[in-house]
Amino acid sequence: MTFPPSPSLPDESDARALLRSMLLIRRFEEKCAELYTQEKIRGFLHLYIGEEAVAAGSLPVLQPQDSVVATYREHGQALVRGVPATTIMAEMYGKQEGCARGRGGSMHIFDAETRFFGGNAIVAGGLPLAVGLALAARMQGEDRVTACYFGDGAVAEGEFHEAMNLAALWDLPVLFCCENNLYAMGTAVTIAHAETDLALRATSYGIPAWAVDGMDVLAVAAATRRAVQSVRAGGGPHFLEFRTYRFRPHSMFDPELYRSKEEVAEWKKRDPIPLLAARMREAGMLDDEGMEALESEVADEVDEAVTFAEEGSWEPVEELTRFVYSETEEVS
Amino acid sequence: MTFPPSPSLPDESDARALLRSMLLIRRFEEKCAELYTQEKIRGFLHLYIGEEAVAAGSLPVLQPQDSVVATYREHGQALVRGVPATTIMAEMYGKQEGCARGRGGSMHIFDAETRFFGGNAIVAGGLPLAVGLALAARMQGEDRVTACYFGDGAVAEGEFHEAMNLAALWDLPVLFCCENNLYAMGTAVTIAHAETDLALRATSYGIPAWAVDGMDVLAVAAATRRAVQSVRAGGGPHFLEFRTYRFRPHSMFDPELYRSKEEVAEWKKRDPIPLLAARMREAGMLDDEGMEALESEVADEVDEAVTFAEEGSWEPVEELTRFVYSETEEVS
Amino acid sequence: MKTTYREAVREAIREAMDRDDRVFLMDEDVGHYGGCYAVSKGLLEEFGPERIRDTPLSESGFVGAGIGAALGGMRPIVEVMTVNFSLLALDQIVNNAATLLHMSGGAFNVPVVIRMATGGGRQVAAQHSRSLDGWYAHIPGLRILTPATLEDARGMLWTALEDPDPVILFEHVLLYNMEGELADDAGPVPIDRAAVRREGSDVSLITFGIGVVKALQAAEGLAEEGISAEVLDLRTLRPLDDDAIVETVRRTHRAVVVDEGWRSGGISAEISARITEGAFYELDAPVARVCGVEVPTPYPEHLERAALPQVEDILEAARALISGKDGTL
Amino acid sequence: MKTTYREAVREAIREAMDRDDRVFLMDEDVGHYGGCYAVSKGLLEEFGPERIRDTPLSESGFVGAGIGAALGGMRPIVEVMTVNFSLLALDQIVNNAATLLHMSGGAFNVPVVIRMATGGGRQVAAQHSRSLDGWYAHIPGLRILTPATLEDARGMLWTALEDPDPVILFEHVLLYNMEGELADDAGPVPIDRAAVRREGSDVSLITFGIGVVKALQAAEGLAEEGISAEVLDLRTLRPLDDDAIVETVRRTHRAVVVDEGWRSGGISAEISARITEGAFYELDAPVARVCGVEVPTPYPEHLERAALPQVEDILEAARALISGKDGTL
Ligand SMILES: Cc1ncc(C[n+]2csc(CCOP(=O)(O)OP(=O)(O)O)c2C)c(N)n1
Ligand SMILES: Cc1ncc(C[n+]2csc(CCOP(=O)(O)OP(=O)(O)O)c2C)c(N)n1
Ligand SMILES: [Mg+2]
Ligand SMILES: [Mg+2]
Repeated sequence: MTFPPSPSLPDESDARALLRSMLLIRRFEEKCAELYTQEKIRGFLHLYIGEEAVAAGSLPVLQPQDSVVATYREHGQALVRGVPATTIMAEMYGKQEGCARGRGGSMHIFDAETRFFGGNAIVAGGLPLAVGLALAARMQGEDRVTACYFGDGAVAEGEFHEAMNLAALWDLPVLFCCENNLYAMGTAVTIAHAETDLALRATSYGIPAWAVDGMDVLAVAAATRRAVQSVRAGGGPHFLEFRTYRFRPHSMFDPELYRSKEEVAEWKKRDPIPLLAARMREAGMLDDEGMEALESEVADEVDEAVTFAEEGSWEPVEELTRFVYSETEEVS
Repeated sequence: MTFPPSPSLPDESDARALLRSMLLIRRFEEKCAELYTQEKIRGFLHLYIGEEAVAAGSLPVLQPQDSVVATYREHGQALVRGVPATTIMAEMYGKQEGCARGRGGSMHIFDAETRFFGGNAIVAGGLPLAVGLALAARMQGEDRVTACYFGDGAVAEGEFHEAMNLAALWDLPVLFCCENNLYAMGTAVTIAHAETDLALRATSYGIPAWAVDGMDVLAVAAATRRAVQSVRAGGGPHFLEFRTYRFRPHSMFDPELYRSKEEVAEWKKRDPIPLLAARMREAGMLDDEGMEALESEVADEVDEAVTFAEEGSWEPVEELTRFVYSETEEVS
Repeated sequence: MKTTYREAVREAIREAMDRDDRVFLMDEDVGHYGGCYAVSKGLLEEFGPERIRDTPLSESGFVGAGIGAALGGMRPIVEVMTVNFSLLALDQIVNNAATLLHMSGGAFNVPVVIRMATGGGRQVAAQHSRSLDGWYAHIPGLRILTPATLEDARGMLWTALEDPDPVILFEHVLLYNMEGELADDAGPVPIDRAAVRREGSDVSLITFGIGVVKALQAAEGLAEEGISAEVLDLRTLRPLDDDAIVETVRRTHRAVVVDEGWRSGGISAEISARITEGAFYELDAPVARVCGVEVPTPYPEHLERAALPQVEDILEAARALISGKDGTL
Repeated sequence: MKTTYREAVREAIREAMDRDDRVFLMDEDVGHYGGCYAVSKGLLEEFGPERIRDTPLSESGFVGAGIGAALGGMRPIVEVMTVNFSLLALDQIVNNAATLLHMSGGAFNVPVVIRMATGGGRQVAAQHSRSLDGWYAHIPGLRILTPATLEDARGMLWTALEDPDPVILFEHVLLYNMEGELADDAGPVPIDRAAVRREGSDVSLITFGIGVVKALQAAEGLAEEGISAEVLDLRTLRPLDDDAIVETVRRTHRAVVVDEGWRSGGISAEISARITEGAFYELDAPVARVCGVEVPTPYPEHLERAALPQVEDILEAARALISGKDGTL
């Protein structure tokens, strides 16, 4: 697929912020992979590596009052949204200092302060929630956009269809962010969808939708700005199909039988981080020193997160049955 | 909406068969309504009156080896498919001579001989079944089309989306027959669907789909012939949106608050029975005598059905727990 | 004031809409059609289509949207026409509504109220007659209410809306036409306690929903035979009021659990097990159960009657307990 | 032959595919990915993509298609990766698979087999750790199997495929790696009887699935303390083998039911209730239950451990029964 030419670079500080944000996700998750082999992180771990441009480009467009709904592959979104790396990492350790007190782990990052509504591990299960959040905003007269992230696989689920129709029918302020990384676990888009042009699926509900180069953080940012502006202005739901690729296996259990090393290598040529870095270098915004500075900033942040998680504490077993029901005065 | 000109009349015997078939549904159901007020028929009763052209025009196109899946508004389909009026009526009485031994009633007409797979009362619940029946036919190498009937309301369900995608993706021999009667209970199509052109919903999966004048039995027959021919020839799923209208309330409980008497009256001007009858008269295929003969044939058939049902017997209460599991030799 | 169960539910919805701007009602046909079982009739005219919101046939979608709206600060009343269709929304109810508070470590609670019609007895056959109230009670994170009286039909909804967590209200289809007196100032009622609807000393009839009506009739019949039956209306199936269950058994030493739901793995089994666990040595006879027969509900009247617990079945079970026929499977 | 539970399931699938052209397997990722928990690894290469059919993420759609294909004369094995996702297909399973035979008055039976991974213990948190095997057992029309041994993993599938009605097989995720000896000629096994996995005289441990492994360990421990525990593997949760349940209780007069599922309204309650009903006067103590704690499964190891029944919990419950501490809620 060919996309329109990439947007021009923003000013140096904005460009640096984008690069930093992608780098943070990358290094944070590389660390996660390492911690997984050390059994510090357990359960399912889904890495976002390769897809950083999507979160890094789209989330900064949102305002603090906006809402975010994501999937089990959500470390990137959480980091960019401003959930502290420390509490995310503590969550993955299962420590009570985690953003969900350790109850959820990697797949269930939640954070009230940044209106980060998960971390949902049922594919497509977050879409109706996003519709509801948008409905609430509309009924309350609040200026609030809900951004909802999901994969190509989710598009086949009935909940996708119902959510599209409701959002379009009720003209709700939702931005649907489809992260099309070409596979749902080991199932290629062509094996799962009669219509593989996923943006077309959305337009069939009358939702403005288009495909975006998801490896180009500037293209992601530009498309998101345009879409969010329109949603915020009352233009109803919008849908962006970010064409991207995950460089790593689906989860730590995936033997990657379904794709070739060559295919992965081919996509790595479009790694979003070097892609932006190269353009910044060309434009004289970045040199080796600058890159090193960024790397070291990011490394510090990741280290801090690990230290925070390591120093965190286990929730006492006596508290096991908390959070099944709310702790209101009457109940507790 | 304007449709292409109506097809020309077939020969007299075919035209008469179409007219007879619509008339049978009409009189049969008028009788049902009467029996309902007499409490001979109980529970939910959904009449097809007004929509007869759809069943009468489409079902004769099928072959005996084909399969049919319908909804709770299925008396018409069952009658045209060849389920005997007698066993349908007995079913509605709840007698054990009914086509489903009386276990199902009006909403659950089943008949193995004519491959009539219900009578499904969960909206859209029959669509995945139809996909599976078609898949079975394909895997067995059988020349078998599965025709699946459902309403406009069903199109909003997640199961609709999943079924469309599966059928298109796997290129299965299904004919989707959408009976768009403009309302799902009291909910107008415009209140339920972002895209009210329902045929477009199907084309968005790459399924050939078009709207048909569902009040014109000849148009229904012609469209179905074209579609079934293509499905049978390996052309994959097809989708017909029959634009029709129910003249009666949704069920016997419906106070019809959601539409005006004028709207109903307007549609009754396009009553499919007089519409065909008038054309046949014009063409000299029908006169008062012919019409009377038809009416009396049909009346006899309905009478016979009622007599059969009246004379039927109640299944002994001792058999209550039968048909929860199959009665194989080992089990019984 | 003379009223019906249906009107009491409608009045409860009206009151909630009046009291709190954040409340709205949504389901298929709540508005233009006039409501499933006519419960919401007239409310569209009163509150408009934003707050009496007709939905497409999309159970998973609009139940999920209700959960999302609750997360977003609203207080939605999501109706699902009947419990049968809620199977399409079960992912949202179980995986989201019941689980989000816990998964988020307390960060997000879900103040959604879901109302469903439940039960059989109207000859609408297998796909429209399920009694799954007790089945839902298996799920931690949910609160399950089964209003069986006009007071509860009128009063449980507001209390449910004030609850910070998801609450499901099951309204039995045969109760909607129930008529009776309701105090003019009837209002919110507590939802955490079972209620003794009739006192007795020989046997406890423990039940909920439509079972309360049938158990009260059975108690009348038993009284004529000289048997004094206590009727305990559980009111809330999750959490169960253990104290009330054990207390009634302590008083009568015999219990019949009445549940329209299927027997195996139903809430009746849980009540039986809890009595065993909490009052084993109080029992003069094993706990008896009168439940729905384990068959998809058949259409014909005589078979449907036979499939659902009837007053005679309760009478028989109570008599057998008293006369000491029991204890073998 | 040394093998694993995973390989035994795979071998059972392979055998079924070989034996009967009408058999095919479908689910997300059964083919190209190599199968959820690697169960179907290698089968795509062997049988091709028509019969090892990768599906889109459409649980309701492909489970419904499996039911339809069964109606159409095939013998589908529909996998649902894990029971958690089956909530999306519940309408098809309950309203169609379990009900069509009855609604059609016997005209159409549904010979579909549905396999799901179930259970917790892998730290995959609330939305991926549910144990709903017992919950499904509430539904008439379904047959619920819970293979807990290599023999049953190998042998139940074919018997299930020969059944004219829908059968659901629950495979506990922690069993897949279980290794052991399996006879070279291992094949189909009956699915209608519970099995005593260890004989004993003081207390019965009644359980299924992963519970069997834990109960056997507990029985070892109890033996060291001089307590003789019998372990009954239910194998089939619907229909329950009442005779076997009553017989074991007749032998031991004490029963502990072990179920990873949540306690309230779980199958453990049904077993307790049936013992009460069938063997009340045989009991020397109230039936005890060791169940999953009623909380969505937490992620951290120590909390997940505490949420699920462990060998120590079984030991404790058995000891308490023997020493006579019981009978209060
Ligand atoms: C309803 C449901 N079915 C199956 C799964 C198992 N599963 C987890 S992720 C996944 C693939 C999802 O693919 P996609 O939506 O493309 O997202 P990606 O992982 O590629 O980001 C599957 C099948 C699930 N979590 N939920
Ligand atoms: C899943 C589900 N939800 C709700 C209902 C209740 N209901 C029965 S028919 C109906 C309307 C269906 O409308 P449509 O599909 O247009 O068919 P029509 O009745 O017009 O023929 C509704 C809401 C149901 N049977 N199934
Ligand atoms: Mg993907
Ligand atoms: Mg309609």
